[in-house]
Amino acid sequence: MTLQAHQLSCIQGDRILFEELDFSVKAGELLLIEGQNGCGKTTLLKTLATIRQIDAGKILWNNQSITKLSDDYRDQLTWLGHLNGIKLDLTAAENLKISCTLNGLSVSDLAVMEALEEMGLYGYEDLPVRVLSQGQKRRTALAYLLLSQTLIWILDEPFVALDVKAVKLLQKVITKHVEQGGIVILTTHQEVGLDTGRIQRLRLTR
Amino acid sequence: MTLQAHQLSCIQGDRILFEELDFSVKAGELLLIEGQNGCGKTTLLKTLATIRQIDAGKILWNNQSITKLSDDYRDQLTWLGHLNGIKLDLTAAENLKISCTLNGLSVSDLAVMEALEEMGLYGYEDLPVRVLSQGQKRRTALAYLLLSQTLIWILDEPFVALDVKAVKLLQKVITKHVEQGGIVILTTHQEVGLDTGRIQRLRLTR
Amino acid sequence: MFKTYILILQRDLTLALRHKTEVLTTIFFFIIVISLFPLGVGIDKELLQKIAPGVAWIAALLASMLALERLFSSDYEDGTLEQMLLSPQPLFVIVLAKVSAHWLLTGLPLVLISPLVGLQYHLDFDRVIMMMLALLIGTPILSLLGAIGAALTLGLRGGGVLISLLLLPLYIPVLIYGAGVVVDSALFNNNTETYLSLLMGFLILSLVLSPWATAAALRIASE
Amino acid sequence: MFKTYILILQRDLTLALRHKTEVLTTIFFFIIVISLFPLGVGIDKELLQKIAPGVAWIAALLASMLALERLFSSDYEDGTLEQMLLSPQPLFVIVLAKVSAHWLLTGLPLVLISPLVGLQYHLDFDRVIMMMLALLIGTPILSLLGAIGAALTLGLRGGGVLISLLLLPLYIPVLIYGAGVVVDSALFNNNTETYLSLLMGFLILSLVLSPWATAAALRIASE
Amino acid sequence: MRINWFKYAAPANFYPIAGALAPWFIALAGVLAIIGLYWGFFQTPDILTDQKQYYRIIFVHVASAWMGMWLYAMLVLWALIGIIFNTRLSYMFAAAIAPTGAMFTFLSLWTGAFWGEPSWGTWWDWDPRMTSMLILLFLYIGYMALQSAIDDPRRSDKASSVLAMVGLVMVPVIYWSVNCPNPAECAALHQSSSMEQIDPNIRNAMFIMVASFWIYSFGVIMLRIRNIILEREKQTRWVQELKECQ
Ligand code: HEM
Ligand SMILES: Nc1ncnc2c1ncn2[C@@H]1O[C@H](COP(=O)(O)OP(=O)(O)OP(=O)(O)O)[C@@H](O)[C@H]1O
Ligand SMILES: Nc1ncnc2c1ncn2[C@@H]1O[C@H](COP(=O)(O)OP(=O)(O)OP(=O)(O)O)[C@@H](O)[C@H]1O
Ligand SMILES: [Mg+2]
Ligand SMILES: [Mg+2]
Repeated sequence: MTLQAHQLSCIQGDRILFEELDFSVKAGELLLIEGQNGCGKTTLLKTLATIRQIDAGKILWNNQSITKLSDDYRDQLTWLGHLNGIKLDLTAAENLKISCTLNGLSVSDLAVMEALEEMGLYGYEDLPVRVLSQGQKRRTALAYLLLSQTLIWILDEPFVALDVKAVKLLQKVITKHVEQGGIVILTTHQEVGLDTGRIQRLRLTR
Repeated sequence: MTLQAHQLSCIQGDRILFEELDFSVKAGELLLIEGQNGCGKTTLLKTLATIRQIDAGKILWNNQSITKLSDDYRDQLTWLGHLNGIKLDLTAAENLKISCTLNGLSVSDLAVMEALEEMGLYGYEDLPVRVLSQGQKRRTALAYLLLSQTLIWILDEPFVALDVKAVKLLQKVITKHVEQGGIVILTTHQEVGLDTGRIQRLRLTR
Repeated sequence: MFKTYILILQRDLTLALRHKTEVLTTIFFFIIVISLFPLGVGIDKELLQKIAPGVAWIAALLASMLALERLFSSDYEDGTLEQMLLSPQPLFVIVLAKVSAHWLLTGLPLVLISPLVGLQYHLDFDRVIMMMLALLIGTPILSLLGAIGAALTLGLRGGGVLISLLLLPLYIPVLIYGAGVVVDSALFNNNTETYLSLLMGFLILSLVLSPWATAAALRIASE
Repeated sequence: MFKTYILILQRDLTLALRHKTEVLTTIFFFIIVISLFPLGVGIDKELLQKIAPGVAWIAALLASMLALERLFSSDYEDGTLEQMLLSPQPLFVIVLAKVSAHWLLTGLPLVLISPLVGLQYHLDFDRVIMMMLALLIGTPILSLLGAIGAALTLGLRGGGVLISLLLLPLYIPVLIYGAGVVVDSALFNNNTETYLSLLMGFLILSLVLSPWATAAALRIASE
Repeated sequence: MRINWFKYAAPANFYPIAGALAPWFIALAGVLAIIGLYWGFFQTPDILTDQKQYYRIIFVHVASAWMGMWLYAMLVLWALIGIIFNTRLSYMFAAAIAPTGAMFTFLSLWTGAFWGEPSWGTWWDWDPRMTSMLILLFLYIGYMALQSAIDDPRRSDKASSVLAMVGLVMVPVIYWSVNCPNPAECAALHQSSSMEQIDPNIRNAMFIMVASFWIYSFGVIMLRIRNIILEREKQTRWVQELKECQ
């Protein structure tokens, strides 16, 4: 259960963001990607999530190329980007339900409600997400993490827009996933104390 | 030079966000609005910026109602919301230039370039903003603050998406504006040490 | 797989019904375009009868196309498309579900409203029936082909007009035979069956090919 | 004030020219719609001559409308509209600049391309000139009225279709007189001047009223 | 000797070859065009007296109509190869063919119109052959519009190739529906090309023109590919070391 990058390079336009990057993350590890604005963190995450094509080098999952594995690799993924990936015209509950079914999870209405409540959205489940505050929208997207059963989580600045309480909660969720043998790859500009022993830090420099 | 709120209430849908709020900010002061996700910070800022109508109560600028002052009040404002207010298909330089002219400032190309360089966008001025990273987009929007000559700045979570260096820079810019007798009203969830003596904190509670 | 189909279909219908205007406006667009013609062209009865099938089809074609722009772009903008692409469900099922929703929301209402054309353009009962039948078979083709165009232009500025540029030439066979059915039925040539089976053939062809092409285009667009 | 006008006009033109396709697609949309009609309606020469003015106007109307949707919505989505509303510049100047850009990018090209209709629909030289003249006066009205619709539907889902619903009825007078000019010039009734001065009147009326109405609608939409 | 063709599929290797060949192609095309036009205009009989001399437009008209159609086929072929083998050069070929194809298609419509004016008394009619040529022009334009609307070359290559694939399936359908608006009648009334009955003298002149157009297309496409290569590979070392870029 290892995700490895071999001599990975990313090019945007005519700018080389990084070249010949090597790293490997094992099950039960957290990879924190750091770096200045514009150093290529989002680009790296998108490449790892197969949303973007690989420019040069290889990404291996259990020693097999992820481009070859294709759907078999994607099935293991949960991706959360800058965009929340929720429909503004649906309610939080509907959104969560749809995410689950799309990912092949059968969840009861009760489980959905519990997840939303845990995320502090009690009383807001039945409003269209459009009217929720920035932080509440983010929480709706994050609620899926509570139900997700995939191994690899790729999270791009998940703490943005969250208040102190929500940040703590998310830290707990991430820590728990790592300790249960999951893999988490994330970026953040905030100092977040993730109190699990197995943090790898990867610093991208220009 | 005082911005005052008198018995201000905000109602969204059938939810009362806050009621009978009173505060006043004088020139040379910073008002930091705090509170959980969804407590109404953005709503309050939008009301202060006249982007949203007042539900109940009054907002006074130098003892005159801002609804009456209308354009005279708006001329003093700089607003920066969750949205960056920049065109993705234009370059950073073009965007900044347009913001300035729209606000009645005549700026030279040199001044524009300097502002962008100060914001760490050297070498990126001539790319369409669309391809910039999240943080670089935010920096483009913030560069306007360096040139703005208005008195009141209303900033909704300005530190979001910025890296450590940019956060420090922005803190300096804000501090300077306050010390020169400006008014800054902002929200943030991050702990930011704004080292100016005149900080007022307003905590919205539900 | 079937569950995913139902889920997405349901989702898109819910979204549309939450803004009823959207469904209604397609219908009204159709009605208005049809009603404008006599104003621009003159109200000669014979003339109107002659141009009725063509006008009805072109109005249907444009109405269906207008709603196409949002088919994937709203999912693209809020990031739900990324999530769909990463989901373990086969993409063409998702595409098919979205196309079905598009047809139920734009194609079907047009079929049901089309007798109005008959009234406004002095068509007799038989021709109205033929027109409804032709629209019933033809409009799904519009939605299916349209999905390819929508996927190809995803996230491009000026996508709306670009779609029409890509799609209108592809719609031509549907237009020719769709209008042909009605004209033919008036001439008592009794070739209507040939026309209808040709349309049917197009429908099957596009049903087989379009979801794959659309899925491929979506993958390309999101990269 | 004039500086703001130039600035916004320049900005919108730059944006459009950065994606040249957008301008070209409006033109091609017009051409394609015009070319579709004979396929649906039949290629009888007299018939085509009769419907030509109507078809040209309806195509122009639709082409201008399609591009309208993005008039304010792109500014709305990225927050630049908020900034414009808060700027000390009078809003109607900004609106007027945006409308001018819209006309330069959609209306004017249609006027220039319209002789093609003459070719395809067998119109004689005089009628083509009349048509161009009518379009030259009429298309700015479409842009001006269109701006009101675009502002009113700002940020609403399905705005594209909703716009057409609001606007098409308003466009009717332009359509009737615009097509009327051409038809009339063929009949040698010599009422063409009356028609043209009526169109001119509309143009002045909408030039005076529309920027204000649009500005008001924008304020409402952004609240 | 065995030639490793795949070696030339790399833009860096193709670039100099294209540069070397293009001028020759264009020069040859020019010579052939002069011969063809001279033959066509002065060495052919004035047989079609009822059409006066206008019929000589045929040498440009028909040749360019054929080129328009053939080049579309070439475009689709290269797009197909691109999708199957994922070679960058094939996409570039497809992209480079489109403007030339559109140009010839337009030329045939334009010359046709100039022919129609004196002989039919109309610039344009809705004859199936003309209509399908017009639609072909729209397809070319759609392809080019899509290509230029997408900034990322990788995406634009693939997206426009998917469009070309769709065209591959749809073009026969469109062509047929335009030619047979009434399917029942069409079965009986088969329209055939009149090339066999034409005077061999005229035919030969026409063939020279066709050859000239083909060679011209090759030359122009090579030049265009060179531009595309430069544009796309401008950050690579070999481009920066090129003489003409320094
Ligand atoms: C607007 C005017 C015209 C247009 C757009 C037009 C278009 C075309 C096209 C697209 C073709 C190629 C079709 C094919 O090879 O199957 C063609 C071929 C040809 N055209 Fe025209 N044409 C026009 C006027 C004329 C006129 C006035 C004549 C002569 C009376 C003419 C005679 C021919 C001939 C002889 C061919 C060769 C066709 C064959 O191989 O059978 N065209 N034209
Ligand atoms: N076409 C292009 N030409 C030049 N540079 C480009 C192009 N497209 C993207 N870039 C650059 O690539 C980088 C993309 O960075 P990315 O979004 O991955 O940054 P990030 O590390 O996530 O930054 P942030 O912390 O701001 O989110 C940016 O520096 C951007 O300027
Ligand atoms: N129509 C409505 N019905 C009920 N509640 C509503 C409605 N519209 C908005 N709200 C609520 O109003 C609040 C708006 O809050 P606002 O966006 O001002 O929060 P905020 O303090 O900026 O939060 P954040 O820190 O997440 O940005 C949210 O709690 C939202 O749920
Ligand atoms: Mg990022
Ligand atoms: Mg907020």
